Amino acid sequence: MSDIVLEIRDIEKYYHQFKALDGVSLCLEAGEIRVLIGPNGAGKTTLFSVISGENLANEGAVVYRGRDITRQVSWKRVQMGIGRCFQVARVFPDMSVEESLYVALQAYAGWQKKVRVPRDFFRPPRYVLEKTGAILDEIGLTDKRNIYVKTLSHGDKKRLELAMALAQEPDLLLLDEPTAGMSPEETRDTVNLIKRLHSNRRFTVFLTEHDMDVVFSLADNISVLYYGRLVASGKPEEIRKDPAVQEVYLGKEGDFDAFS
Amino acid sequence: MFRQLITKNFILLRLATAAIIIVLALSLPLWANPGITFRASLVLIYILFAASFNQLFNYTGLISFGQAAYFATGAYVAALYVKSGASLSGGIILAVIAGGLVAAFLGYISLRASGIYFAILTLALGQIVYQVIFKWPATGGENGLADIPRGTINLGLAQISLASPVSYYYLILICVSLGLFILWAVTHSNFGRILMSIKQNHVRASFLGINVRLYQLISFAIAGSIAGLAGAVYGPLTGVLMPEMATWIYSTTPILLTLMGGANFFWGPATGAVIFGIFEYLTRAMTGMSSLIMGLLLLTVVLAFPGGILGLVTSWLIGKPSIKKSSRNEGSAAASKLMPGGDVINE
Amino acid sequence: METLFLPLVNGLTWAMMVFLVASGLSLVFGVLKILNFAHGGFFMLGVYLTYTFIRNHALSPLKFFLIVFLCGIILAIIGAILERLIIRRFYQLDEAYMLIATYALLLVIEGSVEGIWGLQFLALPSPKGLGGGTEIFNTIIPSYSLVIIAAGVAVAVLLNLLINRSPAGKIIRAAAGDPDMTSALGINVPIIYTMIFAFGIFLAAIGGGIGAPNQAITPTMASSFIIQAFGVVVVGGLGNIGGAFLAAIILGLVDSFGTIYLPQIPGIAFYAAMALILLVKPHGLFESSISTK
Amino acid sequence: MLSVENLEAYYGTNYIVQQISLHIPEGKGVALLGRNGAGKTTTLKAIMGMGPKIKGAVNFKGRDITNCKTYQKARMGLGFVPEDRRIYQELSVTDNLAVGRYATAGRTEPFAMEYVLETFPLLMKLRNRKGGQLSGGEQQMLTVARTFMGRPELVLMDEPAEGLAPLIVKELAMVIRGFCQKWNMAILLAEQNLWFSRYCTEYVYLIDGGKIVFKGSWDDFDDQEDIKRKYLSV
Amino acid sequence: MKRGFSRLLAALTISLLVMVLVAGCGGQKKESAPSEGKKAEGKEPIKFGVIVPLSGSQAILGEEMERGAKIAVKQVNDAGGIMGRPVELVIRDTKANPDTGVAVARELLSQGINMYFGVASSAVALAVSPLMEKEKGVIITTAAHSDRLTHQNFNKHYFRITDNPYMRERAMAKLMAERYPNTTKWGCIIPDHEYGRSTWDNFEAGLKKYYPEIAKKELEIVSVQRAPYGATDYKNFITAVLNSKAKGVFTSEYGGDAVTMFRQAVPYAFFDKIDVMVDSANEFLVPKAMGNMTPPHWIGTHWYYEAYKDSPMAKKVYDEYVKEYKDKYPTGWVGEAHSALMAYKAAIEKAKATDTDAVIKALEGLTFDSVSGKRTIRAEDHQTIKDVNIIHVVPVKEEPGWKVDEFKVYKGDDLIEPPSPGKPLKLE
Repeated sequence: MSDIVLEIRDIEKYYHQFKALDGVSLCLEAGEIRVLIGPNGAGKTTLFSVISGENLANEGAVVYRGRDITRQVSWKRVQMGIGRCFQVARVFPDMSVEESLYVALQAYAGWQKKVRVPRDFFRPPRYVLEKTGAILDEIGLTDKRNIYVKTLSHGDKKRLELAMALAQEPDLLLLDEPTAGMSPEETRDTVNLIKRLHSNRRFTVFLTEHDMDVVFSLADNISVLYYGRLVASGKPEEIRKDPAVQEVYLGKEGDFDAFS
Repeated sequence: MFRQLITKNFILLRLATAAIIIVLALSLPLWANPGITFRASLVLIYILFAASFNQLFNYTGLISFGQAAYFATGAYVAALYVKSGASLSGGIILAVIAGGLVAAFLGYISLRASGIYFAILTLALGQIVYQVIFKWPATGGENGLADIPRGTINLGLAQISLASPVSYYYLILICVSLGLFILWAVTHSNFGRILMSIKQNHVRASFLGINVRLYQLISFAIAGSIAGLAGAVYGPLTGVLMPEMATWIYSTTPILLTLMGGANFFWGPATGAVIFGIFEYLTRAMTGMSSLIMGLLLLTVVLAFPGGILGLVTSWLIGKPSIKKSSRNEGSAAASKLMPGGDVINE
Repeated sequence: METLFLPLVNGLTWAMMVFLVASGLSLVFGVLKILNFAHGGFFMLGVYLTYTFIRNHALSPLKFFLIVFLCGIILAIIGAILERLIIRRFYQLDEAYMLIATYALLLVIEGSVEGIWGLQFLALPSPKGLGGGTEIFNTIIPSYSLVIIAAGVAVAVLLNLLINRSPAGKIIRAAAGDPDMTSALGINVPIIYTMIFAFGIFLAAIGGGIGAPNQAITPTMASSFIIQAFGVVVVGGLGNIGGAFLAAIILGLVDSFGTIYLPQIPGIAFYAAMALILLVKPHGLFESSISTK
Repeated sequence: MLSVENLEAYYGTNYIVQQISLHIPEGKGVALLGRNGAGKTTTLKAIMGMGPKIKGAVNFKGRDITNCKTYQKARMGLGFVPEDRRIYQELSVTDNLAVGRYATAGRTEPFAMEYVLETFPLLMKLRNRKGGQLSGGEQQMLTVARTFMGRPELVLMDEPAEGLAPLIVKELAMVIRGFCQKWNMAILLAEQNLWFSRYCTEYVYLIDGGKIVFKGSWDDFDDQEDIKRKYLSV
Repeated sequence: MKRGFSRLLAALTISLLVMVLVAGCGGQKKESAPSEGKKAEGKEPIKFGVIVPLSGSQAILGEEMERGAKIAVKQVNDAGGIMGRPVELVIRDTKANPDTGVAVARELLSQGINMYFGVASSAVALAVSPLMEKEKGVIITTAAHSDRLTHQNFNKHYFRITDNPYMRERAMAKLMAERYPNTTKWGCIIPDHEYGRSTWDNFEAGLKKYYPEIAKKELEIVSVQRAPYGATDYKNFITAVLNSKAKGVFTSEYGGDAVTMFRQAVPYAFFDKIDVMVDSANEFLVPKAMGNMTPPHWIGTHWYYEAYKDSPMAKKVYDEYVKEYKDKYPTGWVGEAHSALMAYKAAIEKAKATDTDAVIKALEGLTFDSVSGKRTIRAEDHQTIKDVNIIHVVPVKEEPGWKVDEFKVYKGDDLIEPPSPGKPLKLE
């Protein structure tokens, strides 16, 4: 079972009396792209928060590479290799693109002990400078490196957030609706970017998505969450045909003439 | 035309301003009378005190309402040390350490909360420091400490007496410059950049693997030790210390100096302290009206130029609005997002 | 019996005194999300204004409370004007600006009180029949302490009814939780803000008026009350009036029993209890009950 | 009923809506299509006066309401259903609905609570539940019902179908259409879901990059395959 | 509209600044009291620095001192000044804050002013006194009561014109033993402060001396209540004193705290249940605040004008005060500030010089006329030997609701402690 990256068992999460997650269990295998689908408010973001440590589960366990991290604080989980991007990009509005990456890489360099204090006090260490260029190239933001983040377009902000997450060399990347709010071209680019990063870096990707085109073009496996419960998990074709999923989420084919 | 000229030579202008200020600061005791020198010494101390607050406020995104407690801690530690017959330089070092330690301890507690709760927690803990100073016989209790000597500074070859206001002014100038340099270095370093990132979005920062609480705590401790440094040179200047200097009322001083000068600028607190010092000097004869005048001044400044004096000057010089709407992260500025007409783009 | 009962009543009196100030503070925070330093100033203005009308006459309780109410109304109008002219401008800026602006307002109020009423200390007679003591359990309790306790409880109950039971309460909670959406539903939110601010001032002012016969009237009384009220509001949970009520009682009793059983360290019990509670529950005992966000 | 002329809306220096004109006839439905970021939400907010600074003219029932406050517009009969379902989490379902009543102030009588609850049977059973305890779909129903309580003459709806399970989308569409036809309400519906839009409205505006790139009836729209492909990736 | 308001504010700020600047510069001339003395004109004036608290909780003391000083200057100038030179005051606000106190003193010192009086708080006095020593100035304080000023922290540049707690409390204890020989159970409510404790220790020492001596009775201390400084609730302390069955109660709570304490004692019928209440130092502050609620009690005061009806100087000061400030009850601080200037006048005329050393020398051992008769400044520790005045107020029907029905004057010589500058005060 060494190829299980993440295992979550019987997670329950309450907000006051409201049960956001109700006994969710699932396993992620190393290197797969798993897509989590479900209606808004189904608990997708809550599940991500529980995995990444932003919120703690009320019941159940989160096991990452054999280590129980249910109660671990989020920054330690990041250091263990769990990266996360948000539905609405969380970035540093008053910094430039380049500076944002400096921060991200500096943090990584810090816990990887790649900083030498007196020399690297004011200027970013050489590692950071080199890596910044590499990541900007990889993600395609090189021409915007000196632009203030708050003036970036929505799509670019999400890409920058992804770049910052990449700086941490994640082993498992959680992406919350990576294409939300993007134009078709941007969506296409993002899908390609995720595919490219995945094949280069061989990490595990766990993402939520509404756009079914994106879902079916990316997913190795799909899980369906419906109001706190995991209804189904499996290969895309299985999910498409699953009667339970059709009933609660996808609908039967031909139910609607247009679905966008 | 004029603006263009200034924009073009902005760096030159800054250098010139810096040169003038340095010359003024260095030469002040030579032309000013001892009264003004004393007030200038106080202003210098307040510059450092306020800058220590802004290290938290603008560069870390924390509002501390207990800064006076660390200032007082430093002041008392240095004063007690000097009163025991030891040299002031040792007292200053001890004060820096003590200010930092107390701040680290209280910061550790306060950082459990965030936003306005953090501010109020620092206030409450600061009041406890005040109560301790007030009740503890070793600190002179409610009577405070009097007759705090200045002593001498040993420079190896020569002993320099600090008794005269002029030599003590230079000692303060050195300490304050040193303190400001430390703050400047911290805020402009890689470490400072991480603090800035925490201020702008602490959730993202922690999802970059940054131990947000630890960084905030270190920043809090640094601000505390710098406040302690400012306090250390304060006691021997006035010769007395009162426990009241640890109360929340005194903690408002650095806040108002900072906001008056311009919180978004490193030199904002300094500007605020200088302007305020001049203002206080000019109104010294208007006895009995200080709170009314202070309140009106403060109110007009925050209402008419919320970017502070430096914000006003920059927008006038380079024609750019300088008032940044707070880019503080969601945690503490939840309120501003909820208000009608907030510039929050939801698209 | 007596050794427990007396500090209990005294603690409760103190608690309700502070709660009268804290209730408005908490309400204003719950709706407008601002922590108002000037609140203590309006408390003091309430005291002085009431004094101006009553001076040294012992009035009948009815007249007395009518005057207190009237002073509350007058100051509420002033509060509404201030909200329109000044406070409104800070809603979108950082909290620190609001804190400093209201602190500046407090200084202005203190200065004005010195200018208008002078530095002289003053004292207000209790209403007729309430100036003496009442015997309960063989213990003499100042009658006016009971009035203050009753006033505190009444304000707590009425505010609770207003916020949680009345139609107006629904609108207030709606406006507090989501002002944008609420105005899109046809509700004039800025007016609600003004009214809530004014109502907060009204509470502060009648708190001052009711408390006046219990206290010396001095131009510096504002800051001593505001800090205690801040403590109570924060311990109770910002924006939670019930929480403030409970916190006032807890801190009041701690303070009262502290002075009796820990006379060596008077005054520290309040802050220590406050810090202790916040240490365990950094965001106060309860969540905001007003804001529905 | 509503006419918008040369509307520009911007946040700071960020022009999001550029010179658009819209006309909504009385009692009819108009869909405002466009992908994310095209300017749909900003257009609705600009009409409602909720946030962006605006230039241009907005007329409602023959009156210039460009500079009216949001609540005044609501009281004139403009209803708004936000995209992020901003229900009051701590208020019960009926209390949420009760707040919606005030939009009728001085204009007409609000609907009876019971009537609206009957129209939204899903809410009937949940009437005493707190808003925060509802599921996403139920919350969306409540948002729509709350706006209907104020008896608007024109409802601006911002992506009501987004993120809902397809089954709920269907139910919502039927309720909205039925209600609007019965009470002669006009709709301006910003959507990405073509099925939903088509079901509830008669006319289409297509917006992209803050500009109107197409307007016409649904039949006209269906003829324009290239436009659909270009702007909606259908 | 928003823009307009901001502009209006900017304009307001600028005009405020201009106003302040003008007042600040113009104030230099205005601030000194008008020198009306015709005969003294033309000569260079003698300037005195008056540093008093004019804002904050002690402002009320500072205001009275300022009034006393102004009256004194007017009288001196009308009478031809000091050695033919007119007198001028430069008044500064200490804000009851040591660093502001030092700042204003430094400022005036650097303008060449070497003679000062005023100061209410001991903290400010403790800060300013060493400064005077260092910068060759001299200061006479008109209220600071800490023993340390004339004992362990003594220096030659500091003088105290007022009676000290040792004398005052002893006099009051003596009065109690004489008047209330049967009141043998005593208690107190004092602020938990060095000042509070020292007043009580002195009073207690006095009681223990005079009750066996005069009343021939054994004394019992039944309750000592120490309240935190600035408390808003005294009911627990009040009931504790009542429960202890104390018949005589002493308090040195001061200012607003005292008024709160008295006010909160009323509902308990506190003053009916005890024989006597003694307030150590609040002058008329409590009666003026309480009006017709004033309980009968004894008050220690620096100067009670009625006691010196026969002294033309006292009468003149009183009349001037009533005329100028429309108030019939000047507090002792008026008299102390006046006396401070009288001491300077006498010293300068004796020394025929105004330089610091000469003035200090002349002040030491100086006997001079004041509003409360002859005072002598002790050479050893610069403490003034003067009368202690104690007054008794009772409530009355007519305005202002209270009156002084009785007063008592004790000579200072019999009461004062032996001088021990440089050493802490010891109570026997």
